[in-house]
Amino acid sequence: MALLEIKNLQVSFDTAAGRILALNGVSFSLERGEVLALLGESGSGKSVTAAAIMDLITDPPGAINEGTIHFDGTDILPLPQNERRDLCGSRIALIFQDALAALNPVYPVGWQIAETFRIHGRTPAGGINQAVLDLLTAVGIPDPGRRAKQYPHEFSGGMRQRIMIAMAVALEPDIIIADEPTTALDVTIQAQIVDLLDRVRKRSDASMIFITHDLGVVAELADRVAVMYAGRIVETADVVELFEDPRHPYSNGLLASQPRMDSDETELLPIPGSAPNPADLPSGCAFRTRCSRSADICAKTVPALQSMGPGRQVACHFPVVPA
Amino acid sequence: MTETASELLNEREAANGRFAWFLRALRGDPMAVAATIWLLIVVLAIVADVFSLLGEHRISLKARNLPPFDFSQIWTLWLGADALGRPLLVRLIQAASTTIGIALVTVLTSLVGGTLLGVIAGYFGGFIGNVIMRISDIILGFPTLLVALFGLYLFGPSVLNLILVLAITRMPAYIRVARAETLEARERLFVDAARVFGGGSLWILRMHILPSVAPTMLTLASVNLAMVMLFESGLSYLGLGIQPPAVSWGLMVAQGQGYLSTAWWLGFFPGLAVMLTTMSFNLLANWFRIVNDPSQHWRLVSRRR
Amino acid sequence: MSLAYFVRRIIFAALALAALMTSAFILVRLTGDPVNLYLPVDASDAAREAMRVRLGLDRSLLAQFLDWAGDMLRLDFGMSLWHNRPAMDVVLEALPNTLALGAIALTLAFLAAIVAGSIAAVNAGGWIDRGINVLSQAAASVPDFWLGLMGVLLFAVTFRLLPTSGFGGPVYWVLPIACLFARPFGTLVQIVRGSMIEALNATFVRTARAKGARSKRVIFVHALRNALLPAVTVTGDLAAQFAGGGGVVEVVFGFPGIGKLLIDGILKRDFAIVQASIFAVAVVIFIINILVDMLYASIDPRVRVE
Amino acid sequence: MTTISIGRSTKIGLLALSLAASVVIPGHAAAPDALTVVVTDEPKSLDPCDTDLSGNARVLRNNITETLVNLSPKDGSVEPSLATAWEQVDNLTWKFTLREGVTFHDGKAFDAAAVAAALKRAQDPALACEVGLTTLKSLVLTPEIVDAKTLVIRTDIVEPILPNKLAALDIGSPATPADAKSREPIGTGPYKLTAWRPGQSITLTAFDKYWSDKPVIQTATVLWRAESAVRAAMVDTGEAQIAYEIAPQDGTTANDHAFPNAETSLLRIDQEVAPLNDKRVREALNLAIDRDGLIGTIFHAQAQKAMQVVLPSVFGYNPDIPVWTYDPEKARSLLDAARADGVPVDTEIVIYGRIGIYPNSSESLEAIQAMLADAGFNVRLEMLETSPWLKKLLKPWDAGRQPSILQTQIDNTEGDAVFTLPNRFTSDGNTSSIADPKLDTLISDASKATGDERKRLFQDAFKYVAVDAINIVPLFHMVTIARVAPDVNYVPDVQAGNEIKLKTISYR
Repeated sequence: MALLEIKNLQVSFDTAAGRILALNGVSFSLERGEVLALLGESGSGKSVTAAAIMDLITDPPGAINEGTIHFDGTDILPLPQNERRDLCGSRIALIFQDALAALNPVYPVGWQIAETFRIHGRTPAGGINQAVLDLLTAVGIPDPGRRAKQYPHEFSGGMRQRIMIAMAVALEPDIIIADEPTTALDVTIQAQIVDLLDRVRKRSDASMIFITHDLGVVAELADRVAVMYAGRIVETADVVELFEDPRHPYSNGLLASQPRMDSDETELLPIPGSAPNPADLPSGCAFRTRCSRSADICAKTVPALQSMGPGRQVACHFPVVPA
Repeated sequence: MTETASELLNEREAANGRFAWFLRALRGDPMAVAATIWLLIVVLAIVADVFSLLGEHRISLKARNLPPFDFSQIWTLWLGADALGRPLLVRLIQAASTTIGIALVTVLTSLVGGTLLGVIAGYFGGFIGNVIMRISDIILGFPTLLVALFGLYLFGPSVLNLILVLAITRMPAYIRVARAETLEARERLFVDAARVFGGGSLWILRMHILPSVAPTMLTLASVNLAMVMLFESGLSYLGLGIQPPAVSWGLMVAQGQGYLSTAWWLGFFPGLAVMLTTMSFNLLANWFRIVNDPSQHWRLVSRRR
Repeated sequence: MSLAYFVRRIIFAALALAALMTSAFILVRLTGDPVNLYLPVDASDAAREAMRVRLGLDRSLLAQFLDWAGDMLRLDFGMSLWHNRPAMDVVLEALPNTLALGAIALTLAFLAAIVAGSIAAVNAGGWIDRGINVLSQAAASVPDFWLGLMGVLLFAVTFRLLPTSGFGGPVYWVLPIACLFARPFGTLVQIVRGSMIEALNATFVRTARAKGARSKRVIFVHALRNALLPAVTVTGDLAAQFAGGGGVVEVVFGFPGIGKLLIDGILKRDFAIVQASIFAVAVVIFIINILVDMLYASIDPRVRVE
Repeated sequence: MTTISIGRSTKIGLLALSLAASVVIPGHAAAPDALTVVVTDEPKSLDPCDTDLSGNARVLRNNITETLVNLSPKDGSVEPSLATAWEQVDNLTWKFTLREGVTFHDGKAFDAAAVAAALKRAQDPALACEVGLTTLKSLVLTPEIVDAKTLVIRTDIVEPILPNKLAALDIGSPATPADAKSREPIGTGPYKLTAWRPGQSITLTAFDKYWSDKPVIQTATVLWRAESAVRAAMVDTGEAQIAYEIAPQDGTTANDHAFPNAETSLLRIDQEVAPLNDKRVREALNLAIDRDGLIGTIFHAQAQKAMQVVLPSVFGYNPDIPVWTYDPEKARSLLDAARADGVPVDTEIVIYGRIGIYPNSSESLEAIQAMLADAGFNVRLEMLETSPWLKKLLKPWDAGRQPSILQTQIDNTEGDAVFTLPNRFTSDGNTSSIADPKLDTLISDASKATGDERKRLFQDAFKYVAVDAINIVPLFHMVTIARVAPDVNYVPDVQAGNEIKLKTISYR
């Protein structure tokens, strides 16, 4: 039994232009101790997936129409709101992309970390204050006694993300969901944060869903990858397999459009066109308008996610065949 | 999420035309619809009055303080008659053109003046900018009603003075906002780009600064329209605004005050008219703000609320 | 907010006050000669001239100004012609009434607006929200003097529950407070609702929810404090407006506050009263602004460093 | 923290609500010896020498301070008060015998010295007392103390009606400062001032050493409210027992008493400017106004159509001047005749009104404007606040001014035509829009004359103003309405405009 099992998740939003489907039948699972990367362009539904797990879809305008999310054997979607809240923060934690926006500007950071303990009524052995200081030390913030009393705007971007991480791992959750945690940071800081995340995860042996569009980070952290496009998962694979042998044309395109250290190819091949308008998706396979392999059938039927080897699924009528 | 919604919205707008979009957005806000209907009625009534379609209404001391809701009378008397026997409904309509006319001219004056001064202060800064801002601070730092009151005593109550005094007391708010918006716009990349390409100050102001300042200023103006109406009513009520025989809603309330216990309708209906009209302007301003803020658009069209 | 900041602020305020008082001096003297108002119609021209001389109105504007400026520096605002007493005494009698009236009305409006605005924001789009929206828009749009008159008609004349007007025990305060309450309440509800919706959609609120915080905590601990910031600013502006007296409302209820005093002072060309009240109002507004800044800084740590 | 504040605010809100609900005032049952009177304005000074303004006089006159003599409300004759007897010794000398056993509220004895001091004070130009500036104007009175109870007053010119004039002079205690106005009047009257809370109220309490009958009412409170409807309602709600200046539309109940207030409303014609310099045009103005239509609607039903500017009770009133009839046809033909003679009849004429000069003042002018327009006049109405209105009332006027008529009213509480005519209708009068040597002589002769000749000359002068010159559009002898609670025994008389005779009031 997987720790987290998502099946056929459908999430919609009402906008001025009509109802759009942000997630359209997303299914994947996460094993204990596993790091799963959700890979895709912005707007492909990665963050919505995280929001759905954390019960952060604002209704209205958003709504979860179908699907199940099994956590530790229980479908958590039908649970009363307060029970879901109890899971959040204690067993599933979320780290946001922009730590400045994600930290409350009017409270000291130490208070905000301590709040996690207070919300869940946990008092660690040495007391909450000591636990906060320990956490700050653990995520590499110098002089934690002084820094804990400071406000978010008094920290640098990297430091703020460290605080977010401290907050997320405070109760040693089973799953850490990191939603593009490094996107807003300088390149040099990015590596430190990825490193830190890896460290704290391993410390508590948590699972992690790592949402990103950065293939480099995926390669460094992930065990498995799920590639998303226009609200669907188009390919899941072991990280090594995906990098060596992408099957979906979109995964293939993603890899080809980024420089790689392990390849001699110097020419980059960008994917033509841009991400489709979610309110006005092409019929059939959403990727067909940008796909060199598309044929008539692609406009008629949506390709189902089909197993192609162990732990590997692809949704394409004409998958790339390994060379 | 919201960003994507706004992106596609712009495409839609381009496709369907702005007007159709407005109509659709209006449909999503029943209060805005009610406000629009009320304002349309008021405007139609004023137009009818301008073209003398309401008939002639002479002073008739016999019909003095005729009570309202006597539907056996001619329809103009359905809201009763005033202290000189003129149909209250017709008086209300005549007062509407004064009240709304003054509000519109005042807001337009302070909008144009305030935007210009604010943009100048923001774009050029320097000594002149400082002087403009300090003077606005002083005016703004003092209760608007008192400043207006003072001005009207100084220059005497007349329509022109009323407009000037209200426009000047409201102007600093526009100056402040326009300056802040200009400072922001000035720093934006495209202005730099324009500068690199050799655009003169005037060109930059006209092509880049003004268009980016305009939406905020218009929103401010729509809020102010309501505020100015309230101020005008208050001043006329105190006897400093519109003077008889001219008539405005505020003045009608003041005149009706003497009949509070004998003919309540004389003061009640004009006050109600002020409230409904002010409220309509406020509601439309609200709606206008949402229309101009793409992240709020779903409120206007969502079927489930 | 360092000491230097305060000193700078006080210096600027003093300069602004000096400019304000000077312009008030000049403007007040342009509003016309008080002599006709203070002498009976039948008084002879000689008597009129004698009064002008006695009041020093026959001298050049410059001479009058120098005298006046000297008095001003000694905080001497002169005698009120109408009240026949030192103007500042009269003003200081009226000021507490106005401040109490404004403070009560504004505090009630602020608190009620936070409750109503938060409820509306949490239920954004629902019928409760719509109800609060209509109510607050109506409150923000109602002319206060009209509300006062209708209140008198209804509660004093018809039902005889409250006194018609005047000044005295708590019952005399109910209607004026209710009238002054309406507009700030309506305005603040709109603002609280807007900033609350914004705060509820802010990422830090999502963080709080992701941490497992339940709705109450999210709303009251995380969103509300952030949403208060604009409401505090606007309340400060409103307080400054109220410091000048509930203007029209004070007139409607014959409430002996600074607004009525100033309006009467202008009507009666009572220069000393006008100047003393303007001075008092300006000082009060200055203090209110400082208080609002301090309050703001206590709510928003980001302001403190600047 | 914020959670708590919400809870607290809800509580405060509930508290305020319950407060509003619970503090329902159970009627304002007044004590049997307490009375509340509501007037329009707060008194200005309460100095005994400032009793020309009704606001001051109502509180002071015959309540706190008293005068040497009173005028009878019935016929205007002079009655003793603080003086028991008086005689004219010669043309320029009067002798007054003062009442014995009268003391001021501060314990000082009332004597000739006190009267002399009050007289001196009233005439001191530096104090600019209202009494000195109006009633005692252009008259120099020199007091001479014969003994404590005998005072001789010498005049610089012949003053046949000195006692009438002295009815306006309130006598304050010698302790009243001689060089400044007082806010704490000390008199000999039945009441002493106990409190003046500025902006709120004035309280009087009975003076236990009063020289005459002790009043029933022990405590009287004077309040002021600007609105007629509010004042009227206050009597109904029991907040007050007597309310003055009730507007005609409010004054229709059994509790409302109308009394003539010595005021005559009129429009003053600026007859020096064309087309108003043509007598036919001025006559047309008078004929175009439907006075009957205004009575009982905008003006009170008990107002009397006026033909001159004083009431019948005033010495010098001319009963033989006809009241103008309403004849718009004739007005139109007069205008046509004038137009034919080249008079610029179609020039715009301004009506200057004064806001609140009497109840419904702007409505009355709106109605009159419509009537004049119907008769073919080109009239515009301009309502003014008191200060700018005074500029139009008082000379000097602009030479190039527009033709205008001015809303005003003239009061005469002193009972003699000399208080009305000179300043308003002579060449050098500062509110006179007529400069006619013949009228000047007439008025000047009348002022000096006595007895029947004085009466005849004044009657001629009134006739000349109204009929020969047509300088005015007389409107109405006005009434004031007072609302009196049904359980209060008080019928306002002709002097109620200036005096609240508290000592005559009792509960039924």
